[in-house]
Amino acid sequence: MQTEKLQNILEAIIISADKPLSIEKLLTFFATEDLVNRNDIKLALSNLQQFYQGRGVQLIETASGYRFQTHQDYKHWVTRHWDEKPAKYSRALLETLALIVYRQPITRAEIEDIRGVAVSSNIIKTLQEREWIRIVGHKEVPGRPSLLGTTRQFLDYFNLKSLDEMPSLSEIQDIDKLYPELDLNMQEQKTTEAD
Amino acid sequence: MQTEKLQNILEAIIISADKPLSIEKLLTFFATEDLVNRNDIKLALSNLQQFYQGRGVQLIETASGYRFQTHQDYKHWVTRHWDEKPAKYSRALLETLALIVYRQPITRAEIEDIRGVAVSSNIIKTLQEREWIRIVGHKEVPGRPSLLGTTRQFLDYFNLKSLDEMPSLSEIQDIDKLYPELDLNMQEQKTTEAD
Amino acid sequence: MTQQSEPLPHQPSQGELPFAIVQGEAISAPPEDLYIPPDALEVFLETFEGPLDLLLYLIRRQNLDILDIPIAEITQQYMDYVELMHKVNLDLAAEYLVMAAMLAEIKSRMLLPRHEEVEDEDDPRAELVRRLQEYERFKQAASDIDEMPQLGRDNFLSDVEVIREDRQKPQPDISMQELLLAFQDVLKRVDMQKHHEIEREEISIREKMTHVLASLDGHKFVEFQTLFNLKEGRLGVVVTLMAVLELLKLKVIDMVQAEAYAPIYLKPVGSSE
Repeated sequence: MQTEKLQNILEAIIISADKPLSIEKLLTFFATEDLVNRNDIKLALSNLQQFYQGRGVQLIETASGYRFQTHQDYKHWVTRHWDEKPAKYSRALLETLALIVYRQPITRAEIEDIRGVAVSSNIIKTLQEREWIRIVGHKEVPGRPSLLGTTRQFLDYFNLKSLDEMPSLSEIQDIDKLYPELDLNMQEQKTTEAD
Repeated sequence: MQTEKLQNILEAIIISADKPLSIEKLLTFFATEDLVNRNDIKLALSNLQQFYQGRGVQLIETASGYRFQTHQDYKHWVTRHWDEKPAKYSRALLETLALIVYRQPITRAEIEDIRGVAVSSNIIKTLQEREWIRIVGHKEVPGRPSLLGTTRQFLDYFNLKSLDEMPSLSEIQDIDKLYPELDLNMQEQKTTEAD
Repeated sequence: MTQQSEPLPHQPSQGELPFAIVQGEAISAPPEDLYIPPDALEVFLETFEGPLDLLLYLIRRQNLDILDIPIAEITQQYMDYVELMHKVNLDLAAEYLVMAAMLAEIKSRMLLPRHEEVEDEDDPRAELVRRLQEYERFKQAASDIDEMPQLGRDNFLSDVEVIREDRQKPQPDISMQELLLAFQDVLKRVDMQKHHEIEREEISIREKMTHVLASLDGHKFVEFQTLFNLKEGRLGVVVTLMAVLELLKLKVIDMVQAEAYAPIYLKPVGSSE
């Protein structure tokens, strides 16, 4: 099949899909007489990705495959489709998620140990309902507590192909970055810069 | 606003919209300080249309506004989304249908409000094509959204004479008793089934 | 915002720096004359995710080296804050008190005379430092994760019109059980947010609402009485009436009557005259 035609077909297929499509999955859209192989698809996808560079939409590859999505630079305008702003996650939830991401498989007690406070069951439940985490096994200690790990959906949500793409755990940080909500530029206060 | 930026924003807005958007409607996405007027939008849209000339998707203008659609030249391949679908509806579709059954007449926004996530226009379309739901009226609020209700065909499919024969809420909550043979090991099934 | 009737009686020892700007208000570890709006104080104290977080803040605030914590001073400050939380009746998690005890213990051990050859690991602060450092890394990781672009918040899926071939596609089957399970799931989720009452009677009213709306569709006016089917019996008539009333309440239909005792007509709201 002609390169340009293949690109257009893939563009039409992926843009009308409601989930990411892997190369294997994309192959099933073609019949033998279409004469399309994995490499053709790979090449066409990479051309398409280049083509959409710097535009309002992007073709990205996540853990489950390729999908089109709007570029984050324009979220300010795109979110006006909906009356409500997406919910902000609490720090407790994010810290719990961070521990599961970087220390998986991990038990709830281990999370509590590092954070120094109890983890509410609502946080675990919310993360499970979002399908970002799941129980991956049980620890062979008394009570056989669940071991928690992240899912492929988590990677898909955060535009990641694999956990390797997560930023590495940082070294010790300065305080302004750690407590942005407190506006701690203590000596000279910027008076009205907070939103 | 810079032409290219405006084009990207419009591209992102329209491609993530579930319905055609008129120029008036598109104008509402911009604030005064964005310095965008009708003519800027018209020009940007016409550039975008040109840009998508000869590609897998095109930006078309319908009676109610601008919408991206897959190019008909590639419908043969795009249609395989539906061939390929396992003979199973997504969770999202079932939940949407259930809400229409029990809360009719109901608008799409109300369904989204209860489910807490957006309902894709394809779900509504699939249910309409199946002739299980239909538009029964319009709610007199801004935008005059459609009110959805179930049809005769829906009742026929489930061999019901009327919706009265649907189980009541309390019966649903005791679903295990209602269908003892089910042995609700639905958890595993739920996780493998893509949405 | 309610003004506290008396100044907070307790003064933390380090008063020279404002400890935060909360909702635009400077909160100092309070000077004599400052009245702290209790709400603002609560916001401030609630920003801590636990004792480690609070300790870390106290250390970082003074640019202290985490490896060389002046334990007596930090313990004092920590206790001040815990007391402050207690004063404003903030639900004080037990963990804060456990930490207080731990700090007190470290402090007392540090007061004991030490031998020259004592190694670093024997520093009673070592375990605390290790935990603080470990916690700090994940605190940072959490804010890094929050900044990563996320689907549904920063990026959105494409939703385009699909031109497809007009061929018969296989229609999935669904069972009543599946439908009910899906509904049960929605209900479970809704239960957590708000309570929705869905009664047995209501579904027949809702179905009737759909019927009434459908029979008004395309008509300018429909006479009220024609909506009732006497074959449905007394209950059917009542249900129809309730459906009409519900639709009126929702402002989906209008009811008009030219004069008293004249026939009553219904029409969809907004339909052209």
